[in-house]
Amino acid sequence: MKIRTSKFFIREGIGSLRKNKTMSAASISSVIAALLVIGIFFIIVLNVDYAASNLESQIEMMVYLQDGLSETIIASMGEELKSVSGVKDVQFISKNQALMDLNEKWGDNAYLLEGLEGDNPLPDSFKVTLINPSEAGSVALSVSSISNIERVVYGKEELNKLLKATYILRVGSLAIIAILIFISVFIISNTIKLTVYARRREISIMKYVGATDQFVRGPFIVEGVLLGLIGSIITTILVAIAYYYSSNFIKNQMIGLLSIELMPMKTVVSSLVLLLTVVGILIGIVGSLLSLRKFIRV
Amino acid sequence: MKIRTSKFFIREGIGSLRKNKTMSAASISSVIAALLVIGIFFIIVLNVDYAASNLESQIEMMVYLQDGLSETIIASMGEELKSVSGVKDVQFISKNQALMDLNEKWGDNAYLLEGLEGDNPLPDSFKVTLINPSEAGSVALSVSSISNIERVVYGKEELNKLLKATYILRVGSLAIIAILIFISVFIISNTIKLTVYARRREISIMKYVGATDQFVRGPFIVEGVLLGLIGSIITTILVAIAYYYSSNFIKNQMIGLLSIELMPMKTVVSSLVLLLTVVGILIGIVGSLLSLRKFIRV
Amino acid sequence: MIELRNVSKKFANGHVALNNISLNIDNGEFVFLIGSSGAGKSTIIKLLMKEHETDSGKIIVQGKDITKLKRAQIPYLRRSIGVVFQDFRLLPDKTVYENVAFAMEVTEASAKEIRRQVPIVLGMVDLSKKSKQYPHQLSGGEQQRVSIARAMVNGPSILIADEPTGNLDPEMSWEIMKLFNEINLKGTTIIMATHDLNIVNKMKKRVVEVSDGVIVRDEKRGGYFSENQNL
Amino acid sequence: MIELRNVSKKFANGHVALNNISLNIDNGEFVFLIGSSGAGKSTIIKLLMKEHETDSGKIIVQGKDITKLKRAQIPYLRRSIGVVFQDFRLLPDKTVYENVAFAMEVTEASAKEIRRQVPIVLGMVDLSKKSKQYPHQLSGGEQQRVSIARAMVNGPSILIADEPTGNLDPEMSWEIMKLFNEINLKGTTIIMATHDLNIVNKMKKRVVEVSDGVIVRDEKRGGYFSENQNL
Ligand SMILES: Nc1ncnc2c1ncn2[C@@H]1O[C@H](COP(=O)(O)OP(=O)(O)OP(=O)(O)O)[C@@H](O)[C@H]1O
Ligand SMILES: Nc1ncnc2c1ncn2[C@@H]1O[C@H](COP(=O)(O)OP(=O)(O)OP(=O)(O)O)[C@@H](O)[C@H]1O
Ligand SMILES: [Mg+2]
Ligand SMILES: [Mg+2]
Repeated sequence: MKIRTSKFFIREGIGSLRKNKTMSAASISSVIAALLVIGIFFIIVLNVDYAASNLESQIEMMVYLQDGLSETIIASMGEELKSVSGVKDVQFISKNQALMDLNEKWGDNAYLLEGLEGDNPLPDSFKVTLINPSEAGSVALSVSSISNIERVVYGKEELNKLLKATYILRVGSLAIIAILIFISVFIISNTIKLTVYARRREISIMKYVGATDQFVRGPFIVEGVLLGLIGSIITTILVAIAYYYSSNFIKNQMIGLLSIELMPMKTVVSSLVLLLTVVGILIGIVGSLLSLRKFIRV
Repeated sequence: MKIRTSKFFIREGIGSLRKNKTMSAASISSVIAALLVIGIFFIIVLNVDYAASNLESQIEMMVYLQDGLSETIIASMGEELKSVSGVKDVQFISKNQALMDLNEKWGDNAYLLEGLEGDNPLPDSFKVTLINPSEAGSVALSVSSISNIERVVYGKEELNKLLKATYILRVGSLAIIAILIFISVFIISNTIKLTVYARRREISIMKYVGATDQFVRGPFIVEGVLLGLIGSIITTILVAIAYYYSSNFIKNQMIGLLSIELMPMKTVVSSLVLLLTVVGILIGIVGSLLSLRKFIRV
Repeated sequence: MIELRNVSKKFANGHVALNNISLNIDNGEFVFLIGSSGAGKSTIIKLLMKEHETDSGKIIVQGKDITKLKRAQIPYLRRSIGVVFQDFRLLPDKTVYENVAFAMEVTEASAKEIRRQVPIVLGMVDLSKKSKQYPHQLSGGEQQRVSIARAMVNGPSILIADEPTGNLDPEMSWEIMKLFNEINLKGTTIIMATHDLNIVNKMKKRVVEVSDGVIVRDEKRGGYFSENQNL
Repeated sequence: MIELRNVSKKFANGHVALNNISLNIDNGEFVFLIGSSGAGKSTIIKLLMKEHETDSGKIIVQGKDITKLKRAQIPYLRRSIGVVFQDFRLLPDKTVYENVAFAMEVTEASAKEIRRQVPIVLGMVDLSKKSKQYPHQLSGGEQQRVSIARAMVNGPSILIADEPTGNLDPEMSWEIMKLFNEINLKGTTIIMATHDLNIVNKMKKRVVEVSDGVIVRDEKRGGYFSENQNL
């Protein structure tokens, strides 16, 4: 193919977008609409996953110590704990601290603790956070082999529940985004099919005056790329704006509410640009080529 | 308009769907895809709302009684509580029961309660569930005027958090479904626009041989109705099947996990049928008419 | 009666297709519209059926100034005029029969009437055998005859034919001319744009010659060329 | 050389358009294809350019049996034949200039060549002034001439014209025929389906008459009618 021909394809592709205004507007806006659905869902999934990871990382393991250990022993135990593989962080909580925490936590029922101050029955402890909560079992096993430890407690059931819940959330949201991507791809390629259909006569004329299949396809590929590119750029901008405002709204509403954080704007937008551009352009091209097949055979 | 003409419209509308197979297939499947998005989201929103209501209804108010009241007084107090407006249900919890509950709840820390059995410091109480959790404040006020009551406790902060969380969930999911309905409507009407565009020449020919606008529109309206109808029926079936399987999956995964229930199949499907049919047919008709306007003016 | 009074038409691209033309056609007349390619014949026809707006001047059809016609009235004007289009304008998704029937359907004619009338006109243009075919399955001349059948099916009081024999062989052209002559004798006004010099010369009807958007000749019983300037 | 050997064509609807026809056309010949409407003239042309598949028989164009041509080779066959289509087949979104240029673009001709050649052929068909117009802004005859210009622009060794003067006035028709004669004298084989009896009678070229799918007459220097059977 000569350079001149590529230039012709580009000129034709752009020209066709410009000349068929009704059709271009309809198809680009359908592409935008479909990508928007992917975009919105992608953001929701990203945040759900982010929140799930956040929640999971809040799972902690309590390591209760035997009574009356010296500070040096406790310090060296802390070091030892930190070196256990799978442990992210270790924090010491003295028995006094523990009672104060309990006091605060129980609130209305705290009067039950009255009188315990003198003879605090609570043990010293380490609060251990884990790199990967699902490894809690094996970490607990390693930890309990350390000497001077009374008990290791990590809310096995609670953890399992949480892991299961985040699993359902992740699977569910991935399933939904997969369906939505499928639907969007479908809609975009259908839209392209209709625009090609509307030009079936022109395609046959081109063939009748001696154009090769490749020559007919060229401008459609260019048009597909442009369609996808324009669609994905506009969609990314729309989603970024929407995310900016809605994340602000949610943040304001949620002050001190849940320990859920939203993903930062930059991360979201940069992954979106990539996803949408690839999806948009790919469907633009593939959709054009597939739809052409039927009408190009004359 | 004569009956004969309506018959002609119906015949033409159906004929046009059948003759333009490529176009009909593309547009119906785009309608299905777009309605599918609405359908999936509608179900998610229904269930989120359902879960939120469930959670809210689990909010309860504890009414602690003074010590040493006779059973008859307690019984009459129960009656009195039930009659307070805004109260849904009242359940008596004796001080022994309360201790047992606490024992169970604290699990690992229950050894702290050892020795309390003899001199149980917990009071008798009523557990009050509310019709509308947001009325908790006023209910608490009314309740505290009843004699022999020590304290009314209802986790003001917890309640506020929950209400706020369900509010965000509801607003968020409504916003998303509104956006998705908008997007779907947009995609469907764009699809219709493209099918009308592909037939612009035919439309002008009809006008040139003396057809009134109404006469050209007739078959398109019929076609729009059919498009919407077929699309919504297929979508409803698809969504119902998907809901059946995925709700089973979620239920299995969630056994004993969360107190969230899914909405029953029947409720979901019946509201879906209505929503999708209305949306589908309406867009089918309105979309056709709007798209025609440009080409009918010859 | 059809009257064009100082009619001009300038297209959006600036081309002046008709420049201040005036023309009177009585009821029941048979008029050939001739002139070189691009002279403005089709433009006159398109103004008569309101396919284009007139820029200035008046066009009176059956007593009404159609340049002032409301949009909703246009279909009724078009029904009273049968038009054979130069580019046929058949509906691609309809069979020959349905294409002709469609012109009756728009008038809300009864099913019975349609079933009676359509086969008659299809027979007139010798297309009875092709009634179930779609336009893309027809030859050029067959498509042209469908367009002729459709123009005649409602028995319009005015028949306008734009180059109706361009794709027909001489015999078939004569058949069509006989047909036109017959309905003309029954009172239908006929305006026919044509390049067929044999037809014009033999029919000896009124000839209106358009050149570059103006009427340069109007003869009661004229030939294709004005003063015997043969090829 | 073009050779049809026992060629038949039956359409999907069962209509037999060509029934075992054979025909030899030498390089540089000028052949009129005549016959009544629906006889099968366009079908012959469409088989030559592989718009339809041949049912049986062989069609040899420039030494190759095109009935066996691979799909990928068809465009090259079509480029070697310039075709004036009965229904014009102009690209609606391209101007007159672009429509003609397109036939050169597909051959990957250089920009310079295109800029040189297109205005020349547009001049030949008297459309220089209309080069920037879109097809819908042209009269019927102007569209037809664009189709003629496009068929000639690549200087094909075979020119096939299907009713190329159906929308042209007699003078313009003669201009076109002079053009065809010129390129024929330069060696181009010309096959022209036509209904124009004046042209056929005056040109005195080879006449092949088709009737109901069979060749009923093939005269070296014939007229439109075989034995003086005038209208
Ligand atoms: N929509 C349009 N926009 C611009 N110019 C136009 C338009 N339609 C027609 N014209 C121009 O107006 C002139 C007259 O066109 P018209 O179709 O009336 O010619 P005609 O006499 O019918 O020719 P023919 O015999 O070739 O059909 C032509 O030069 C044509 O190019
Ligand atoms: N695609 C098709 N399917 C079925 N029948 C067809 C098809 N194309 C053409 N025919 C029929 O084949 C016959 C020959 O058609 P063709 O177009 O070759 O005629 P023609 O000689 O060119 O006529 P004209 O002078 O009217 O153009 C006609 O009767 C036509 O109806
Ligand atoms: Mg004209
Ligand atoms: Mg033909």
